[in-house]
Amino acid sequence: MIDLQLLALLLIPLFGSGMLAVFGSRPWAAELNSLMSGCTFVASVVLAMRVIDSGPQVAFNEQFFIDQFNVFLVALTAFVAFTTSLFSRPYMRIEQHHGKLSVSMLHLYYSMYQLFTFTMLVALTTNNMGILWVAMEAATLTTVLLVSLYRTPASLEAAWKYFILCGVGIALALFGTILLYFAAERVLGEGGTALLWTHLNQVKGELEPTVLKLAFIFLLVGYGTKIGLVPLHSWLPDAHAEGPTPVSAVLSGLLLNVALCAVMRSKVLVDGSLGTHFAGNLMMGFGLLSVVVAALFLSRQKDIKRMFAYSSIEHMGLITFAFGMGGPVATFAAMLHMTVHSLTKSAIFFAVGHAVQKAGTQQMENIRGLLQVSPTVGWGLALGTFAILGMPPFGVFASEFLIITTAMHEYPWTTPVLLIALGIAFASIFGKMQPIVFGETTVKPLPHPPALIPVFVHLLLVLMLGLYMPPYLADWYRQAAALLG
Amino acid sequence: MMLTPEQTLAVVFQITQLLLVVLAAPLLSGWVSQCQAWLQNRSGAGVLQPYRVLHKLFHKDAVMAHNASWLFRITPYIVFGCMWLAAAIIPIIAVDLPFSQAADVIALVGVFALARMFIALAAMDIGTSFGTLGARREMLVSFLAEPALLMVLFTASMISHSTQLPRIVEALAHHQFVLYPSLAFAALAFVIVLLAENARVPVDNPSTHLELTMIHEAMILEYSARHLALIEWASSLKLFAYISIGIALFLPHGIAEVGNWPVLPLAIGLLMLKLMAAGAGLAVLETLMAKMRIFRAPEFLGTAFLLAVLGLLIHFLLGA
Amino acid sequence: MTQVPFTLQFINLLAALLLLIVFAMLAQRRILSLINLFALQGFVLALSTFVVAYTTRQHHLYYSAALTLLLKVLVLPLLLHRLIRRLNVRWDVETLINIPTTMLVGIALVIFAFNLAAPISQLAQGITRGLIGIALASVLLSLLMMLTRRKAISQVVAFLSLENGLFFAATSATQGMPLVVELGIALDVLVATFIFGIFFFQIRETFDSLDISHMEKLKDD
Amino acid sequence: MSAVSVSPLYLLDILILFWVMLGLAGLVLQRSKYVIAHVIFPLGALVSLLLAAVAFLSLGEAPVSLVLPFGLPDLPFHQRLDSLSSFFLILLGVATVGVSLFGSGYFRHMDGKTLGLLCLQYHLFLASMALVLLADDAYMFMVAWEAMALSSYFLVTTDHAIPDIRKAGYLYLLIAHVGAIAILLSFGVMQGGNGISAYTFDAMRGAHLASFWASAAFLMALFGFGAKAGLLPLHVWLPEAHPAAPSPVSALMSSVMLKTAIYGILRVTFDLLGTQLWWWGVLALTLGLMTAVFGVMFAAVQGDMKRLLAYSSIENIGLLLVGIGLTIIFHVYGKDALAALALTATLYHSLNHAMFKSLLFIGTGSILHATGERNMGRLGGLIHSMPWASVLMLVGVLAIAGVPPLNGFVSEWLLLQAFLLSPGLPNSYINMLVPVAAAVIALSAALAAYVMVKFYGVIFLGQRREKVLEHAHDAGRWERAGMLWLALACVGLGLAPVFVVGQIDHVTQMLVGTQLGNAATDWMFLSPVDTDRASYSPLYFLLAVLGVMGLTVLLVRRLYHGRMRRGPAWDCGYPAQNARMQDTAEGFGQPIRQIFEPFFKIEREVPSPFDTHPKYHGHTDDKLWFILYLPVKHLTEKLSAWASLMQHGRIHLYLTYTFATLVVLLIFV
Repeated sequence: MIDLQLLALLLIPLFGSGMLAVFGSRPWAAELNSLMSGCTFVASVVLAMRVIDSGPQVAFNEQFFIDQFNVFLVALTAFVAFTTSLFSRPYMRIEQHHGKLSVSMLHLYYSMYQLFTFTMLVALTTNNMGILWVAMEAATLTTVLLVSLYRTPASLEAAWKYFILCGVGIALALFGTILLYFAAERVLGEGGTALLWTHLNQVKGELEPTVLKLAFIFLLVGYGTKIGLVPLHSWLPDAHAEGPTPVSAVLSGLLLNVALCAVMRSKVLVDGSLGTHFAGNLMMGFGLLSVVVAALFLSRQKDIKRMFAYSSIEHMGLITFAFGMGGPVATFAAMLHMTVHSLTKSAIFFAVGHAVQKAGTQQMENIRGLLQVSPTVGWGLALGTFAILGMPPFGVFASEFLIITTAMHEYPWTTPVLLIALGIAFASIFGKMQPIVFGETTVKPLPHPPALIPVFVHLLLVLMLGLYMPPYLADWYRQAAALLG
Repeated sequence: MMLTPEQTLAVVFQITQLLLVVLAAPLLSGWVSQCQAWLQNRSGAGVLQPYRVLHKLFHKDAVMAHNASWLFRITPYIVFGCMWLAAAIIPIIAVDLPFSQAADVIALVGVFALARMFIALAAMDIGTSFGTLGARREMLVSFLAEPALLMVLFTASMISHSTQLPRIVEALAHHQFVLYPSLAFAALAFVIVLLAENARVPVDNPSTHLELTMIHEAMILEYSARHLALIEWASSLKLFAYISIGIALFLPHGIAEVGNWPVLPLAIGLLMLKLMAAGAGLAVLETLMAKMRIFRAPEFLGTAFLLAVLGLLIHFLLGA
Repeated sequence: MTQVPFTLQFINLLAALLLLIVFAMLAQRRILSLINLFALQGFVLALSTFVVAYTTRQHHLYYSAALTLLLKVLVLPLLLHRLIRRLNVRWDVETLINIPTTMLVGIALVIFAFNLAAPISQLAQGITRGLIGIALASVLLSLLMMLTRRKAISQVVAFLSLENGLFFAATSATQGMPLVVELGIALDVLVATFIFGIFFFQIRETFDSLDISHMEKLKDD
Repeated sequence: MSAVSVSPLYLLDILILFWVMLGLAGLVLQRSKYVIAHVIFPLGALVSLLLAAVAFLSLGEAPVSLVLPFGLPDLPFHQRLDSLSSFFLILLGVATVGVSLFGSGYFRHMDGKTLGLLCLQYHLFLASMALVLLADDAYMFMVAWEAMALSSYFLVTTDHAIPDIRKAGYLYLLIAHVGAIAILLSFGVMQGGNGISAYTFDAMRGAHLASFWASAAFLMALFGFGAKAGLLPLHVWLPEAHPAAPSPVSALMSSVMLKTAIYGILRVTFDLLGTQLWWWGVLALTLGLMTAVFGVMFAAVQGDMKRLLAYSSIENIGLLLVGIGLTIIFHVYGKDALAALALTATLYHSLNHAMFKSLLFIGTGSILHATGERNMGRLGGLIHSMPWASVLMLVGVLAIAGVPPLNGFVSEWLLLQAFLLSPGLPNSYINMLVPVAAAVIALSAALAAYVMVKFYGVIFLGQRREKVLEHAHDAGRWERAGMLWLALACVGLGLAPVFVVGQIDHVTQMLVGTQLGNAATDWMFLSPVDTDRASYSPLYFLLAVLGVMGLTVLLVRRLYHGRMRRGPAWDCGYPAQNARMQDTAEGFGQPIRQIFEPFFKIEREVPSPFDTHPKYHGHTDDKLWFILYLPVKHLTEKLSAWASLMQHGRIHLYLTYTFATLVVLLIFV
């Protein structure tokens, strides 16, 4: 039964990418894309229901494993992927209309989009650390193609850097995985089971600490590159700025989460085996560094997408920090922050996408007075910005509140650092955003009507999470937090 | 409500003082200018001159600028009323004045402020450059003089643990000649404030209309006839009030006790002497000093303010 | 028995050879011979895998040995050869920092890697003693190579040799990962190389050179 | 009490919800401006009235609390209504009645879209302020607090086409946010026990902090709330933001929003923190004094009427803080009667300030309407064309100048009484501080009178400085109603101090454990401690003044034949006098600028006597901006420039980062 549901979840996007590989250049390819993503979302919801009812389970002779933690990410991923596909329909049309994209590029885009969804879902649901690695690599490869979609020199450069840096990172992660296996096979014996997370999790007490330490360093540096932790983040702003906006949205909204999930899986093992807080401390250190440095970067940005890319680094740092702290509240907060960040950030990117299309440039000093031409885009951007800056009553504030308050209790000295960084980030982004939204305008109307339903749906969800969290959702998070400890 | 004999007596006192001050005030200013005349060996216009002036003004036709508004017209009455009230609530003959229950020293300062604001506003109402100039200078002087006065009063009320003039006077009058160093400072400050607030040399000169120097006269330039009369009268009341405050604070001795008839004539006689002495002193001061530039005035008053604060501090230090 | 079995000696020899090849690549200026060295490295890798398979009697290791032979010795080198012929970029590759320095750094890295791996090697049972260290060393060296190269292709070759190092770790150090994983890895490597190929052409036609120093436009300041 | 058997909190929440509804309705009904202006805003005023009424009824009742099913899963919204919050709710309600009434006339002329949005923001602003006062846990407080900041930010930037207004909004929200961060930190220090449920105020009340941490919490709170209140040196946003907003909004911000900050300080200091330390009081006192003098000094040199009022708000906040400081000192030294007196003065003054400041601000609003001019240098003589506005504004001016018998005087009187009664504190330094403080208070009060004479005189009196002013129309019906309401409030608060103090007693009882009561048996006499020490009866005072005036008028009527004619103003023999020759606002402020020269950053160009087209230009700036704020800005910029060297564009560099990270980590394991 669970096999079936999982199969549905995984096969729909795969099948979709196949279909789009064939029909990608048809006029209705966009609709097909959205349809497929929609089906994926439905499947993910079904799966999530199942897991919430009857707890963690394995599938396909233990190659896949679904618990509250990753099923929550699965649902989130599927949902954002769905809304993004809805957004990308008119967006890509407009790009085509502006002559930035040819039909063949669209073709590639649609099929790769589905394939990318597929790889992410695999990476989330797999139980095998090796397959996890494979899926991550595959996700990298697909997104590289998506980032270089425009074939402009800038996009090419961005894609190249992305490719090389993440390639190296991932390779290091593979070494980590190998070390993990090296440690595991001496407990679990050779063969298949030695890489299965569930088994590792059971025997984590007996695993060899020194090896696991080494393994975790490689895994952290490897997958950390994909999370975009400073100083491994260098690829991230370029890739976000130069790729098509829907890709930026899914990159910072989803891929980063997936990589973080991988790190979390390894953290659970390592700290379990060491019995110390080694992995947690490392993650906290990286998280703190990322928050501070990203905040400093923010104030000098000229390109709007680049700026929000840095803000993604900042928030990922915050989440990593929270996961590193551990404990029910912090983990809960981290997952909440994952959710609200994905929703808000993708919403922002949607709005930014249309703003950029209207203004015809990504340079912020040339985007002015959105409220005058299209109030919806303007308000979407303004509210999204305030949400991501942690202004109540939006949900981002809720999670930040939880994280900071926990930090005050656990590691008081970190809170001033965090808060100052957040303050700097606030000053920078808010200062840049105000003239973009307000004031006199330079931007022009669009050929196609923009799709802003996703923006406001996301923002409404975030708002709701800030004011009222449905009990079942809270329980879900709690269970997941309990799993991660 | 039913009044007890003491209360009726108090009310009687209150009313007598009310009438007495309003009638006697011009006399005092007349006396001051007469003394000045003598000091400058002029044969002055006589002590009753102010009454003549008032009488004259009350029989002239009023002229009012086209631009004058209702505020301009009601101001004289308000100013006069305030000053009259102020002069009436200061215990000079007898201690128990029922009304000083309602308004203590802080309120007294408030009354002066009220009058001042109205007269300054009225001065700005016509919109001549002189009016505004006068108003500005008046406020400039007062924003330093008022806190100084307040500090002086505070010193006294610190000593007497009360902000009600009768209590203060009682307290000061009954410690027989205890020397309060703090009060010495306060007295010095008070004299300066008195000079400034009553538009006297060296801050102002009531008897000239010289544009560069005038303050009070510049404000009331537009008033004529009955309004001017009221204003003049009010200013003489103000002078009277200030002097009697000085007397009440610094040499209250010999003031009549509560409901103590026999000493009353004596008290009145004493008061007369005190007032004459004070007036003469004022005249001497004015004759000795020279008018100072308008921008020296803040420094002058600043000194007063500092002296007053110093007095208060000393009281805190020595408890005396 | 104190006498070390022949196979183990052989594997150690191969490991040493691998390290040597990596050094050679690090020192190599000419791109053509760089590719050849890469092919040789692949061959050594395949051989060692085969030996391990033979000693530990794990059949799936034979598959992966064959796979390695196919992919790393035949397919990729051929691809690369065709690429450089098509892009005719057979000229020398100049390194960013001069070779002796690179070498010294490399040796330092090797020592570092061995020290790092020493505790682990104690745990390793059977044949794999000390191989982890070599694998780690070659990984770090390949990374160093990526740092020092300026041409896109040589960077990719370095990347691939890094993968080789990993593979060596996977097969020899921990007698083979599960087959699924190895297949997946192999597939990824293949796809990656293809994508690299596509990129070369695109980079070439946009920057009309494969010199990465053209791609330093995206920055903050 | 059976009348309010249902907990008043429910009623309040319903009313607040109703506000939000009204706002949304306004957003929906963008089309019909008439409805928004003449239905929604008056309804909002009605809601305010009811809110005030409910709060008034529950003043002095036992605290009631309520847990709403919203908020964080483990920390749902806690609400609590005690005397402190009811008092400030009354303040909020009474002030906003007037402002909303005024608003319904004032906003009439906007275009529908803006009006709809503004209506939403306005009512959200009101709702969030009310929620701040009701919040009983850190999360809800922060949410309401920031929502308040955000909505007011949008209100401030209503006409965002003007760059200066955007700048003002930016500065405002930024400082508000920094303040919020500080508040959050102080809550974090005060948290009771562990776990997220430690963030309810009850838990904080329970937590007994070491004096060090208590001080940390207090300092954080003082910083955070001070940033909102415009406390020196965090005041820079205030004179920018308040003028930028539409007048009713400026009124709300100045009169109510600043008071929420005062509420916060009181809440933290006396309610959440169990104990206080004497030096907190000294700190608050000194800061307050500096703020007061600074504010009134800058108010004196302003040329823009709304900026002038904004600075005067800074002054009043300073006075309030002085009161708080005194209260702390007295409370610490166990002189609770005095503490009660000082606290009463503080609360009374915040009530007064709410009334007259909003009156004055909306007054400037109707002046703006009539003339479209904010610069006082172009106004004048409005008393002729705007009779209503001029009379009502005069009330406000006299009240804020602190002359009897209006309300400003009462609180000033109480505060000074507190100073006069203070000697006998064990700490001699504080004893020295007290008289100086009293002197400074007196000084700033006198300066306030100066400022207000300038304000009223330059705007309403004299001749019209511009031709257009002849067509200035008086305030409309709704505007008049709003101003009248507030003016009446001023008079009422001035004349019935005994009653008001009686109400405030509930709050002092709650915060410092004693109440002032009224020594005088007679309800006419306010006498805080004892009738022999001090007493004040505004009613008698008023009667006396009126009586004496009436007498005078009668006498004059009797004596005088009453002939009067109009003539031209006396021109001192210089016939060519015109309206431009009156003092401008700058001219009126010039002496102050000269006296306090060192405090200002003055730049001005004075023409030489031989200029054919002489042009005078003077501009006074705030030194603190240059001393404190710019350096921080530059530091951050330097840091970020430094950081961005990291992102250098060269892939080798990036690979090196990875490599280095790896090696470093490997070494340190």
